Amino acid sequence: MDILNALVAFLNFVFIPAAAYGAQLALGALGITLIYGILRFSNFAHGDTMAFGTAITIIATWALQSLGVSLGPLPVALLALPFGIIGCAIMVLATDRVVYRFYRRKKSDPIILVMASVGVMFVTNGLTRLLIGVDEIRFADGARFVIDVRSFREWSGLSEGLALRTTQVITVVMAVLVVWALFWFLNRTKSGKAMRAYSDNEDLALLSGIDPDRVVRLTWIIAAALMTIAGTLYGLDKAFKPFNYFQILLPIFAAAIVGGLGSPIGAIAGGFIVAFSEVAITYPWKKVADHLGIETGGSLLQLLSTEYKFAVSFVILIIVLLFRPTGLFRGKSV
Amino acid sequence: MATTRQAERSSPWRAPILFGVLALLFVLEGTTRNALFSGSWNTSLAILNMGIISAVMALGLNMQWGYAGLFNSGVVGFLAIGGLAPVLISVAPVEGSWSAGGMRVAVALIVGLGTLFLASYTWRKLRGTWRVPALLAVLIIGFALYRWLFDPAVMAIEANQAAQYGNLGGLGLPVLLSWPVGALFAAAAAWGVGKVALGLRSDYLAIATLGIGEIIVAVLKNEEWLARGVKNVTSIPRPVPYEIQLQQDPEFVARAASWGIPLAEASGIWVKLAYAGLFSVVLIALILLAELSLKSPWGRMMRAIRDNEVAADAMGKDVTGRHLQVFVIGCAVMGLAGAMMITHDGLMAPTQYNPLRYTFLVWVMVVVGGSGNNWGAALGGILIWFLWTKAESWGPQLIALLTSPLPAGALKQHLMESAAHMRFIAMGAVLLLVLRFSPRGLVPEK
Amino acid sequence: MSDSDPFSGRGNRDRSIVNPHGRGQVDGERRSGPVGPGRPDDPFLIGENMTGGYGKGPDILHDCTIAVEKGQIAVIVGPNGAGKSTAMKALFGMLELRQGSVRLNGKDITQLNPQDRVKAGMGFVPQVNNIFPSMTVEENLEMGAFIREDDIRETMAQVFDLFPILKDKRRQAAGELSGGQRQQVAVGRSLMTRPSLLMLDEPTAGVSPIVMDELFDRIIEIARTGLPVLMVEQNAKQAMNIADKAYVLVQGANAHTGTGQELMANPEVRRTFLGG
Amino acid sequence: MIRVENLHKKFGGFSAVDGASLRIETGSITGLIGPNGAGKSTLFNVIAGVHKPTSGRVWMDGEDITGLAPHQLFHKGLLRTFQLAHEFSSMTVRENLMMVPAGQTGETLISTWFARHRIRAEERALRERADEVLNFLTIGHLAEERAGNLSGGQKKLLELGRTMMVDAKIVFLDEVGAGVNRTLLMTIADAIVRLNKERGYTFCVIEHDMDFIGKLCDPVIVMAEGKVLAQGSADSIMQNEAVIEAYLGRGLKNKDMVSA
Amino acid sequence: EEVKLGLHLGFTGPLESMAPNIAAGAEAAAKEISESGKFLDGSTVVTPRSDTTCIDAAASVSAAERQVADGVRAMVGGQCSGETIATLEKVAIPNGVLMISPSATSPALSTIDDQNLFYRTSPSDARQGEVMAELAKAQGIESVAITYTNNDYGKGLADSFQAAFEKQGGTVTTSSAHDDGKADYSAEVAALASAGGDALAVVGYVDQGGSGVTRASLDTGAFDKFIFPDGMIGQELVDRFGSEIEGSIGINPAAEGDGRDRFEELAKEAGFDASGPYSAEAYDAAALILLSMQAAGSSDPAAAKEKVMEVANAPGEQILPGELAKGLELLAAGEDIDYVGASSVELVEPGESAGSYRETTIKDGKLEVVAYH
Ligand SMILES: Nc1ncnc2c1ncn2[C@@H]1O[C@H](COP(=O)(O)OP(=O)(O)OP(=O)(O)O)[C@@H](O)[C@H]1O
Ligand SMILES: Nc1ncnc2c1ncn2[C@@H]1O[C@H](COP(=O)(O)OP(=O)(O)OP(=O)(O)O)[C@@H](O)[C@H]1O
Ligand SMILES: CC(C)C[C@H](N)C(=O)O
Ligand SMILES: [Mg+2]
Ligand SMILES: [Mg+2]
Repeated sequence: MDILNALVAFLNFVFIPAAAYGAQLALGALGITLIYGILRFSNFAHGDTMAFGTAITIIATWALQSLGVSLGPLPVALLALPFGIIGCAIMVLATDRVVYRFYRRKKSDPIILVMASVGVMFVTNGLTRLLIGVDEIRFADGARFVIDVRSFREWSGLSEGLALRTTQVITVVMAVLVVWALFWFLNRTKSGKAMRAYSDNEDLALLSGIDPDRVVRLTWIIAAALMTIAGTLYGLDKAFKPFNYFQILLPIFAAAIVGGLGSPIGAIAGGFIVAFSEVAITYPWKKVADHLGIETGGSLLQLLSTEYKFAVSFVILIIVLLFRPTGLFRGKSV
Repeated sequence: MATTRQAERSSPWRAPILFGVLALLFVLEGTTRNALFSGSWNTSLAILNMGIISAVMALGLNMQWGYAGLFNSGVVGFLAIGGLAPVLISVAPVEGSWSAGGMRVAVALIVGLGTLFLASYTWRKLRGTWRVPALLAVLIIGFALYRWLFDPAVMAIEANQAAQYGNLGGLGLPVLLSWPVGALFAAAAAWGVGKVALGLRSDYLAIATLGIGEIIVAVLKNEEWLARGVKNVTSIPRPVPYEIQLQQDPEFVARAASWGIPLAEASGIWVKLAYAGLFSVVLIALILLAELSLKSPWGRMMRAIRDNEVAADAMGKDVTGRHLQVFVIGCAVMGLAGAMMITHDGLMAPTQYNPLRYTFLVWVMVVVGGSGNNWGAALGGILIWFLWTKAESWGPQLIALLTSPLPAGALKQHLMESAAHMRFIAMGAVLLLVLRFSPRGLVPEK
Repeated sequence: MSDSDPFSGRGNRDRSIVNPHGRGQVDGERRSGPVGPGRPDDPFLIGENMTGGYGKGPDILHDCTIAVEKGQIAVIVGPNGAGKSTAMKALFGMLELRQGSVRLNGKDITQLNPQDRVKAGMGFVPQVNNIFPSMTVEENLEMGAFIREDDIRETMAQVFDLFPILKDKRRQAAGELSGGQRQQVAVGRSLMTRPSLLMLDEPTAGVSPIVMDELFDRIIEIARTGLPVLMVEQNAKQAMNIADKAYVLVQGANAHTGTGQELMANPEVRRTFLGG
Repeated sequence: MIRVENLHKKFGGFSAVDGASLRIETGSITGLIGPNGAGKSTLFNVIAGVHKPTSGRVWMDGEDITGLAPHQLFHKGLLRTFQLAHEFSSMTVRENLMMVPAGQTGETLISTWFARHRIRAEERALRERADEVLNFLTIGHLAEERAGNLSGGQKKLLELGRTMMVDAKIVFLDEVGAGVNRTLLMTIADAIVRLNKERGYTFCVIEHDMDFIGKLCDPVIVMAEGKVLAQGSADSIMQNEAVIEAYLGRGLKNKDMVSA
Repeated sequence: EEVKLGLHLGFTGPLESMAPNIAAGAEAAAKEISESGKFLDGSTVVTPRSDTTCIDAAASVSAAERQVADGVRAMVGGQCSGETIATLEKVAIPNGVLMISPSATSPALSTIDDQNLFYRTSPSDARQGEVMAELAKAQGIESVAITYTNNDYGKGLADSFQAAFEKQGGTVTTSSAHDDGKADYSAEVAALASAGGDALAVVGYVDQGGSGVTRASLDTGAFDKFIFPDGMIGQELVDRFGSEIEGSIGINPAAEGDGRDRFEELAKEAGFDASGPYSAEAYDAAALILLSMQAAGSSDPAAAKEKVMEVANAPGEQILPGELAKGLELLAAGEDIDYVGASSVELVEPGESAGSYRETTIKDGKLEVVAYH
């Protein structure tokens, strides 16, 4: 019986990784949800645009690094983020200009925008690769760990180790900050309220003197910021590889829908639900059980093998939708 | 809406002309040799064959999207499950696999399905306090029983000649039989998905199919006992002769000589023509059946449902039932295409089932071709496949052309190396252009 | 949006990919043109000889003229599809006029887009979808005052005085209110702009008699403070009773014009448009 | 014909229908009125199967029809129109009618492939019937028009026409009058009376226009706050103090401010 | 004559980052031969590329069809086993085109009836598993956890390793797959950590999930000793993990001799990364094809295909990277050569690399060769 070791094993292998992953998903889902709420379509190009924004951030990071800039324990990429956001914003605004705006003016059904976003996905996909290639790129510098396994073991004398990466901390802190800022913006500022009004009723927003052009622009810029931040944090924590950003689309969508599309709180909750369930359901609890002195009889106590981990998010999704057809949080506050 | 009235008129010649252009592309590919075309009938026919299979895929998706507005984003999964059929039906049986645990697996699967049915029955029939505990009890006992039956059987099967087989093996039946079976597999999976997803109050089919597509592919990858998982099944029987056989057949050798075509090329063309014949029969039959249905009260009913579900429901049409029907049929057609594709490839490699390539590309085919129109979907299927294959060689050439004024250097080098990615850009551009200038597709619905 | 529309979605209602909620009909990204001079002795608002239709479609309005003076209530009636709502939209710049002009308070505003007309002092309450359902009553009113930079608390207090029920429900989402209450929110929202003109499209459609009376009472009060009110009504008899001026539109053209009482007295108008 | 017993319908915590009980007699034209938000449309929707009731039962001709889906009720002869017209806008007016009858041979896939002859014969008969209905409703000349292009009132006529394609027993009309020109509304009223007399349809009508209710309906049921407030002939209802208080009101207070 | 040698590799798709180095290897050989002027009486070699996508058999087949139509006589490729099999069966065999794959390692390729048209310069994974097991045991590792990339290569190698290791009395605590290019590997690492073991065998790709799993294992302290097979070995590995993986075992197909060093120099000149997986094998594949043509005295694959084994194996003078011109001369003179190349090519029946492996260990943050097996 060793509660401390069990707890540390749980924190190290389940809680910390899932929290960081959850924060990454939440940021991605937030972008999806914002575009869904205000521009009214699911943006399939989201993952690839995230990759694009991150690619620009990386290039800026390289530039900064070559100038000898350093942030001490923090990665220089944080400093490069604004460049990435600007680049990504320019890119999405240009896309809006040449692709989406046409359909918006035609008042075409949002599904056409979804189709167009598939086209944009293909193009962005190719562009990112032209820009930065297909290789995996690691651009995290600064200190790697806040707590590393070895020093934790030495310090605590426990047999289990605990690791906390700088990027994990940054991810969670950034996610909290960004989410707070977004909420503040949407609920307290005039522009934020205008965005909500536009999402609620486009024509009436117009009749209230709200400039739809501005709302759309603002939405894309915020979405670009969210996408770049999410992509960069993800890239810092794992590594940047264009192909992965297409793959991450799936859990992000699951997260956004579980939470209730259109609802920012939902997106965040959804991100964490998906991440925690993926890790917890496929985690073999044997180690924890061993520490607690529970006899496992050689079994790994794994509910589902990791090969099927993403099936978990979909099963959860279906269950949520069966009982709450609009998602956990009714999708309406954006 | 007023702006649309002009758009409604589209020339009756549009479809024939476009098909003519498409045919011309294939003829050019077969005959002329330049930067754009290879001038080989082998290439041309090879593209055509996969093109026809793509057309069948597009047809299936078109049924769901074009007729009923159902957004299926799991095309890849239904193709994959259809592709399982040739393996299970036509590959030679694996010795000892059934005695090792085949029967037990079958029983386990029946127990698994039975558990699900019993669970849904309990849920529907019971009320009050016992509902949840009873459901849980059924699920847990069923699951335990299933695992108890399933796990050892799978171990035994996978241990049986693991390097070469390790799977159940097929039945050794003619491979053509696997096509309808593939359709059935996909239909069964679709029924399950549709039952759950189409029943959700707001429609969440898109995300459910996206997930189920991934799950099906994951099952194919990981369940080795079924079709060797990622270890792939090769040498799946063909419904047409092998080139090598033809090359050794004196009669054919003589015939090739009389045509004046080199033997290897002739045999290739011959085999591909045979495939093209088989595939075309399927495609044409499907289009005919689909057209017949669409131009009758059934089609009218589907249009009414698509137009206004609530009103159609109030007018006595079982909307969910009909949605389920088209969803299942559409998936069956995709399953058929999946089986055809595996038969054509002679190889079952689950890792090839990538959503970018299968789901999204098939969507591009339908949208570009003209959703709601069977001929349009078929056209889109063949055309996009042609472009997709050709973009592979056109992309680098285009980049070479564009960069030719650039001085040799890192940038040029980099661009040249990335030329392969032009393929994605090209596909995206085609989709965006068609959406912009011919939003209802090349051959719009009437 | 009809289905043969090339930009339509094949009836797809999949909520995981599209959000049908709150979509608009009007192109909000059109830019305004220049403002011209008005004409002497114009009424406060006049849409003169308006001809136009939707998009590239046929003309809906044919040489139609609508005007309203300060402090008055003007009512538009007519059969369904006559173009009443279209005329309102034309006055508000939500569709392009092919001929004719709109002049407000001595200025020619034909080239302005809707946003700029709001800034020029026009307030409009559409026939349907006239609130922000997920925002609170208070936020709805704030949105009405979106273009204002000054302190809006006073105006809000006035609106609450006019519609006391809204004060109780200020923290509630407007979408949770009853039909009549929503109409009050809608009118209140347009008052928040402190408009110099109020336009209402069928404010009483589907509203119970008692609420209708209430709304008419409020409209009279508002008009008598000097704010001109232009409204479309199908509850024609009641509306005619309070109208200073009434227009009967048929197929996009003026068929009859006069004071409310005059038209009520006209037997042909009564029979063909007011339901006997 | 229809009996509703102690019906409750909750949305979240809010009771839209709160213990309503009422009867609709065979052959009557029953009016249903009440303040906005009284739960009239919700009651309709529960009876017509769009919503499932939280509790309570609905009976039709002695049969329990609670919770049946709309399409199932259709087959039992219960039809409804919508507060906002729900035409099939991309189809022609005639097609709108032709799609209504149930059990058409051409609606099963297999027969569309193998029973072309029978389908053709059936289609001919259907087309005749549709034209008959259109002429009855005075919109025969619009048969080939796209339903989406009809005016608001014509759409409401079309809704009514759909109920005539089959032998309905009872038809529920939700605010046919809202936003409809009064003169046209009287034409619709005539059509309703003729259907009631000539074909024996039972009607249940929601409306806020008291002229229309007064001309058409007997009895009239008044709902308020999810419950039945009063019931009786149109005249007696218009005299009922409670109804005046909750619904009808006493006319304008600011009459004096209206210019002469 | 201009001899066309197709480079049929996965330039897009999940292994897109590996392809350029492989192509560069092959191109280096082609260039060397072409520029020597001694190839088939002064013939030159061009290397048109085609994209296999690695996962899409259909796309790969049609791309190969195009290559054949363009007149390629032989191809270096395919890159991944699945797609290679499809191309072989559907294009190469029917058209009589010679194919040498640098990297397709699935055991299934050993049993295909290839009409002698298919060879590979990499060994079948069946052997690598055994070698891995032996090395692990020799290092005193008693129990391992295995994580493999979920494709035929990963699965096949993991299985053969597991079987061999258990046969030698070791325990495999778990063998589970990871998918390449996934968003997150914490679930996988958590599972591996819970199962435990003296070491973790990472049967994956160094610029794919393999690194992801390794990284996460190190970070969480789940494992600190690893066994890396061919897909993981490369400069990338040490660049990434350096001293963190001190003492881990690496193993990849390679043989003693200075062929590899020569190749690395050559690569440095040409400006590509020689330590990338299968880059050396690609050099050898291209060289073998062209040398066989030289030996056959014609670019006709039907003739060349019979010469591959002869050229690749002893007897004869050994040919290293950079010495291709010498090889050409010798062959032209009718002498026999034994091509060694960058990966110590030694082909065994049915036409694949014999499987000599190099054992490395990570010491002071560098790959250090321990022995050859
Ligand atoms: N967005 C639109 N696009 C094209 N045509 C339209 C549009 N809106 C209305 N119409 C057409 O314009 C004509 C006039 O419509 P309008 O809405 O102005 O009528 P109305 O007089 O307000 O009728 P109602 O009393 O039913 O509200 C009708 O024929 C209608 O079909
Ligand atoms: N889907 C829903 N979700 C939540 N509340 C609802 C829903 N539908 C109706 N309500 C609420 O139920 C109450 C009754 O609505 P209902 O539509 O039945 O009123 P009604 O009597 O038809 O009114 P009206 O005369 O204005 O049409 C209203 O307060 C309404 O806000
Ligand atoms: C490129 C490779 C690492 C391919 C792998 N050896 C395979 O056979 O699929
Ligand atoms: Mg109107
Ligand atoms: Mg109602």
